[in-house]
Amino acid sequence: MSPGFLYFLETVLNGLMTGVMYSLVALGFVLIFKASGIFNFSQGVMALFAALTLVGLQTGQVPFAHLINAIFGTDIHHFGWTLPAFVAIVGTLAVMVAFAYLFEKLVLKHLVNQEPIILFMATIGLAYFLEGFGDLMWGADIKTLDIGIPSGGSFWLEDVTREWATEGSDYFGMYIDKLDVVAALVAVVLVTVLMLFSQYTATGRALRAVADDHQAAMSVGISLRNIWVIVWSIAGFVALVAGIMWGAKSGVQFSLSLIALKALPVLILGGFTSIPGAIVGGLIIGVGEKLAELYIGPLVGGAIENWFAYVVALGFLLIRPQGLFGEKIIERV
Amino acid sequence: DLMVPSLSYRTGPYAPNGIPYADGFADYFTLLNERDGGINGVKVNVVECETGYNTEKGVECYESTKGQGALVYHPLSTGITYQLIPKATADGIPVHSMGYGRTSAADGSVFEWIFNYPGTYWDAASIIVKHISDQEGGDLNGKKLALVYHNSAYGKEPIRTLEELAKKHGYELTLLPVDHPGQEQKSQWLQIRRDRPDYVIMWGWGVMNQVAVQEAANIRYPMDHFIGVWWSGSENDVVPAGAGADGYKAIAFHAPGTDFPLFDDLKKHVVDAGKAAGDGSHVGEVLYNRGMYAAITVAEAIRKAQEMHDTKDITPAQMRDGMENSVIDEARWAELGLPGYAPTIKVTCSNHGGPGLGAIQQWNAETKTWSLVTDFMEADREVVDALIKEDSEAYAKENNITPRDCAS
Amino acid sequence: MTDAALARDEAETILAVNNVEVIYNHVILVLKGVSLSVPRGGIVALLGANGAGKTTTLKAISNLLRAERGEVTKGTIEFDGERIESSSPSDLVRRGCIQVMEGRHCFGHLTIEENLMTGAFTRRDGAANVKRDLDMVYGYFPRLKERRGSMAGYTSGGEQQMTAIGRALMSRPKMILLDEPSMGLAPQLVEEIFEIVKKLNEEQGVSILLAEQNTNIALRYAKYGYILESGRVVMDGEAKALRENEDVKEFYLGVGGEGRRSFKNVKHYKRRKRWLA
Amino acid sequence: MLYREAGDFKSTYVADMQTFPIRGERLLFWVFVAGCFLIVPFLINDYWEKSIIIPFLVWSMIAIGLNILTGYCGQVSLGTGGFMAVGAFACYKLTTAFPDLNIIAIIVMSGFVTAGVGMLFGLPSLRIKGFYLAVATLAAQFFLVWFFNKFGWFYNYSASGQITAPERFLFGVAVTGPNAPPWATYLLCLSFVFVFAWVARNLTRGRLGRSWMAMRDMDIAAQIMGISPFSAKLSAFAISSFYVGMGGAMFFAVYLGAAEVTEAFSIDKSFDALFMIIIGGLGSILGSFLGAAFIVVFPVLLKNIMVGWLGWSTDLAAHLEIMTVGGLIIFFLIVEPHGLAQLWRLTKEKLRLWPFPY
Amino acid sequence: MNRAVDPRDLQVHADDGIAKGDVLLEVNNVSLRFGGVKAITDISFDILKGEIRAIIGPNGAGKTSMLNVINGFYTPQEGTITFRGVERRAMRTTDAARQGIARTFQNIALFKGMTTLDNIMTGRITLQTSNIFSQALWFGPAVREEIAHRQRVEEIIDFLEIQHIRKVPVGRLPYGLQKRVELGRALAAEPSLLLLDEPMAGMNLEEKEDMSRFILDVNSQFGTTIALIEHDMGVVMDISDRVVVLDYGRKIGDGTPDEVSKNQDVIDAYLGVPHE
Ligand SMILES: Nc1ncnc2c1ncn2[C@@H]1O[C@H](COP(=O)(O)OP(=O)(O)OP(=O)(O)O)[C@@H](O)[C@H]1O
Ligand SMILES: Nc1ncnc2c1ncn2[C@@H]1O[C@H](COP(=O)(O)OP(=O)(O)OP(=O)(O)O)[C@@H](O)[C@H]1O
Ligand SMILES: [Mg+2]
Ligand SMILES: [Mg+2]
Repeated sequence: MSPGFLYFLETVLNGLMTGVMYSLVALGFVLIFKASGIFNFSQGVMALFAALTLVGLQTGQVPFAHLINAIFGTDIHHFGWTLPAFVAIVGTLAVMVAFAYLFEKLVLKHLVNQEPIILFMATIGLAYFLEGFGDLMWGADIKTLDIGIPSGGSFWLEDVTREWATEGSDYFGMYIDKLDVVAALVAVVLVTVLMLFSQYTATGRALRAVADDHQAAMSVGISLRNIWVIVWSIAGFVALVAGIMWGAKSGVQFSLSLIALKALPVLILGGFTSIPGAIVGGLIIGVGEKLAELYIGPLVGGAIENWFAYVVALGFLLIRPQGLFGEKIIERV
Repeated sequence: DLMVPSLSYRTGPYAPNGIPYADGFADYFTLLNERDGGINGVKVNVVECETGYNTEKGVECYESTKGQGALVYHPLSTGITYQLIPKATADGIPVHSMGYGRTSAADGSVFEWIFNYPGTYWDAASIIVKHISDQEGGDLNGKKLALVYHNSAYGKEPIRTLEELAKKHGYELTLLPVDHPGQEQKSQWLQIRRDRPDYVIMWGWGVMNQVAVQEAANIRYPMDHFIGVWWSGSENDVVPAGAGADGYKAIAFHAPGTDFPLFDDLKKHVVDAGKAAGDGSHVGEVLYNRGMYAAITVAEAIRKAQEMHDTKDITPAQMRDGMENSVIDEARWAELGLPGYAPTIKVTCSNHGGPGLGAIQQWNAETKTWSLVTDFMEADREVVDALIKEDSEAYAKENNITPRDCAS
Repeated sequence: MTDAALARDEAETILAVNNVEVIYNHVILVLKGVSLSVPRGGIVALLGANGAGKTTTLKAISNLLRAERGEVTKGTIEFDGERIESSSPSDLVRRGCIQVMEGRHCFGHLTIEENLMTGAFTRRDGAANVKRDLDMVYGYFPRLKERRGSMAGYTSGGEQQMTAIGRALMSRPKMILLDEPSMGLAPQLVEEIFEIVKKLNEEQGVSILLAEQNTNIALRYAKYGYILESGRVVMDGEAKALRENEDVKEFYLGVGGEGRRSFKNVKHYKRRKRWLA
Repeated sequence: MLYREAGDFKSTYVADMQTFPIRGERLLFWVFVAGCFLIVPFLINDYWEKSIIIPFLVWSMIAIGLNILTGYCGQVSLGTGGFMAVGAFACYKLTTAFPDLNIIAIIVMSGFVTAGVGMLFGLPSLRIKGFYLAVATLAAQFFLVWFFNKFGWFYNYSASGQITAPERFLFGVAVTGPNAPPWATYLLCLSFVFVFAWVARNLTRGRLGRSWMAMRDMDIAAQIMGISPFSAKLSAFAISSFYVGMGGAMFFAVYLGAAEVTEAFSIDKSFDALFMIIIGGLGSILGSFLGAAFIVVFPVLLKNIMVGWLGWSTDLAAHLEIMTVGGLIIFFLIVEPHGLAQLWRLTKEKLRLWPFPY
Repeated sequence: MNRAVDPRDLQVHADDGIAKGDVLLEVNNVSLRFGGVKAITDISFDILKGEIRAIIGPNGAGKTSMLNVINGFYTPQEGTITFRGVERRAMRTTDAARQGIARTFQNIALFKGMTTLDNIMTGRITLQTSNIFSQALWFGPAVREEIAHRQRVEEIIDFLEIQHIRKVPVGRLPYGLQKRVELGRALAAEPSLLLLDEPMAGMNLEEKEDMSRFILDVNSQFGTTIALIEHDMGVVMDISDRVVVLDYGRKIGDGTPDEVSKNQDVIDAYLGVPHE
């Protein structure tokens, strides 16, 4: 194979992997949208918050240390322990569930049956709040997240692919980040489980009913409160997974919350309501933007990935306005 | 009181960098106040204002503090600097964008109130190229250099200089922009992996740095051929990448670390006394030291102004004079408790850009320390000065400014 | 009343609404003290003009008001001997009281069958029983069986109405609050639905509270009726008695002294009479 | 009693179509406007101008624009930042290319340029709806910012891509540039906002406004009524962008004075504008003002209280500030999902009924 | 008051040059399918100018779909529609509205965020012509036009006796009033053909009587042709001139109310019992 073709393959492969990383974030959006028709703006901040909490628990940081020190004039920062990754993850999950419970109790409960844009706005309020809260709780400095996921390029793939190149070319093998591979595996498992859950269980059906019509769902005895706590907890879990993957890549810091923006084109391409859509959408966007950046980018000066992703999504939307796998928009009178 | 505003950012996407800087800035003045009772007996009042690296908030900070007798502004963001250049000029308050901001502000005859010593981005770019050339035995012909940069005003700064230098040295330059915030750089690094440039230069900030260092480590790019500007060379940028970051380089205009007598005073009078701005954990970090460096330039300019105008409570206009005549030579650095910390600073009427010297520092992942690996080097004045002149003349023309006569 | 009498009364009344007042949006007072009761195993009709507050009353009972920014500000509601003003709608369904909402409210993106299955959400008596009830509903509404795989959003108005009723039946309720079941249904089907209601009532002892505009048929099937005007009960009585009442005849049944009026000849004049005016 | 009306009887339709049907309220409004034009200019100082009032006015303009699109026509847009950039760059290019052109004309022309661009990016709305459209409009945001950042022509090939507003005069007084006196920039912005708020009010109460609202509330029914989605949606995009463009031009020329596209017109701007109209009230001109006030003024106020008065450290204050803003957004939504404007209306309604509770 | 425009002149569609009693609309062999569902199968019938034509049939028979075909919302796979002598199969709904077809909806489709007045005013949008600048500045033609149309709308409001809810957002109105507002909105367009989809569903007798009266008055006063879907046989029998009966997408009867109600197919499929 010619190196040019191998480079192309490499780009596609890496695009797919990047796409999976986007999907992890998009998945959180889909879950909440599917279950309540809410476009959860705070998904990115939730990922950040989860990652912060994970690192904080793992390294034994004292929450609100800054505030406590400021008020009481103390000087505490660490409990002096370090927790094993697994324990910290469980602890973080507990925090996310508690968070889901509180959010339902304090906010969502009061906003039943409101228009989608109002609920959207509430999640923006939440994003603000959580952003300040996360910083206050764990501090704004950058943290290293290490729960032992392998990362770095895979030698194995490099060795294997080097053989493929035509004799004499100085091709040195294909690159793939091990972290991405782990993320892809996790994503596949996650999507499969969530898809089965939503299609084949009574709770899954109830989720979809709630998204259609809050009031009618209540009238048949679906408890909005429970459904929402469940869904926001799951979304919190997905946010944690996304936070771990992205946090391992770039450290845990505020910017982590901005990955939500990369998930949005994935979301509309796959469809707001479709779990497999999140994956397929991610793959298409990932490949599309990488190819564009590498093959079109140099012609126009680069950094076109960001908007190109949206243009790809837009192109698909013009053909299918509800996204590839989204629920059909019912137009009837 | 001497009022010194500190436009800091302890929140938002760049907080991890803003915090140590602001701490260093504040702690130095706390030290002066605590140890010496201020500057020549007058206490310094540091008024911190949170900008979140956001232009509008920066303007608000400027407006709210300027009435209180602010002596000099360190905007700490390219965007805010550009806002303040016309405003502060009109208001008659000096702005010191130390190693950032508008490069051509180095031309003091056009930018009367704006300072960017001890060096500009164009200095930095040329010094980095010089270092590369040194490593390559002085010949860059046919070499490939890539610039990975934050796709914004800041990141675009070195391009013109690097292009000029490419003409001069005959290397080939590839430009790789990265969009804010820079979490996703796979394309850029795949391209680097394919093109195999001999050196990669980086103009990044915030999460972009961390990801770039991580990706470089992932593709096993030789880290000592990867050189960042001084805003891409702090602990924050390399620690997340762990061992992979070992050998990464960055330019600096002052030394890292706490290996100076001043830090003993600092520990005694500030940190241990519980008066530190932060929790003391950042002391000695690159950006902490940079904040401290900024504070020193302010303090020294104040001293100079006091001396020149024979008054203790100086005005912003007097402060400007003080800055314009600042000299911190090696002896003075030693006196300050920082022998060998940084090269001589000298500012003049026509040169607000200072000496334009820089050294290369390198990261040791094992000891988790930065250390200088070269001497302070001079920028390629020939190329840089011409560019500065061109740009400042354009600015003067656009804004109807008649350059001052600095000769007299 | 003696304790024994009280207890008996309680046993006989499945739903008691006492002097309920409802306010929307903190400012719009809609129900101004409504009281009514439904005997166990009875069919009670709630009649009244548009906007009288029938739907509001039903929603107050099933606790769906809060979702519309409405609030019960006064009065008590008892179901099956327990106060329910503060229990959640899902609680109520679990206890056996379910509402069929006015205007269908099907889940548009779910198929007809999935819609019906959501009705069984609160049930814990096993898939087999649910399946049996599903067949029962299909028995009642063969048209639904035909369209079982269609998305409810695309089905006709009448099909949606059947779905909504069928969905409520799937919860095996003790009591159904039916809001305008006849709306938009073909005459034949209206009769059928009321027959089904009657059958449920007789065979399974389900109590029914029925808000209905079609006074004629409602009073034929109900045993007792309340007439609501502007948020107040203005008249109540045995269905038979109501049917005989001159006012009811004139305004709700359309039979004047000389038999049924033709719609063609009704004079256009302000006839609206208010009992309380 | 402030809000006592003697029955709502109007003898002519003109009277019935008035913006403030109650006499007292009308009077109050005009007194307020007179105060803004005649008294405030004498009181205003640099801080109030640059930090509070100008941003508030400029953002009000932008919020009105977005409200036309989102609040009235129901098309959620997240491209506001990009459209502001179009206005700003149009303004910059026009001012530098035609040094003698009047600044008022320049701002209005920037609006027209943006209207054209807005229509172009509004085309997908004919097919895409709801949140899909909202996300799709981000394409405009990212593309436009990239575009202006990329091509040197737009920033006259300046070294870093920054644009700086040259000084321009109106009646001999500087209104842009660092030497403009606060009262002059204030009056310029105020006049613009006043006139165009009034225009927006006119547009929304007439045929065009009704066709937008019909599209918003039920697009299919609107079509069946004969309202063409093409002209309704695209006109909303055009007029909305017109406002946003003028806002962007003022944002750059009058408020900031210098801007760099990736920072000044980032996606945060798009979100801010959306917050404003939702918090203020969708489909309400008053709401646009209230929302702008909330998002612009409130954080400054909070900051001044926490840092200025209470003397808390800036980072603590910043964290608490953002938490408070977030918390308040939620709080207001729970109290009144239809925004501050609706809250205001309800308060008036209650006042009117007072002392009778219902 | 400025009365440059006489509201009477605005009655554009009512006089469509077709004499009373001639064919206004003709449906020819129309079939409509949704995937596997046959909503309408080969149906033909006509509507004469000035008559009240009822369409009845069991639920899901395809009545609403028929109206949707007539006003262009659905495009039938086969067959044509001839309206005012123009034959077509597909057409845009906006064009249908401009040619004078207005309708109400089975599931109320009012503009919920707007007041009654504004809702009815939207009915006149196709008749308004003032340009955007005079609207923006609210002067001259725009104001005059607004007032002229407003007068017409007020007449409709008076006619429907909904004066008291003029300024109420329709979302808060009870069902029956919403139906009436919807009728008002359709009337405001001054259509030559008015399609009513179950205008009396969910009303009590008294309200049905009112609604019947409105329909009859519209028909006789403005000469508006009306096609009406209704399940209340009493109403249908009393007010319609001719009735077409659908079942499972097929036509099973067509004729005067009397004829239809005696038709055995109709009784079996729809009425259940012979009516009256
Ligand atoms: N969400 C709401 N907000 C404000 N007012 C409301 C709301 N819902 C209903 N109302 C008002 O409450 C009154 C009673 O309404 P309700 O729907 O209970 O009447 P109804 O008897 O069911 O009438 P219909 O026969 O038309 O269904 C009406 O005047 C209506 O305007
Ligand atoms: N857009 C659509 N997609 C799929 N099926 C449809 C669609 N519109 C209508 N149908 C189907 O076509 C059939 C006829 O529907 P239609 O709404 O015309 O019935 P109808 O006669 O109006 O009944 P009703 O009296 O219950 O309103 C129904 O079975 C319905 O499910
Ligand atoms: Mg009702
Ligand atoms: Mg129908």
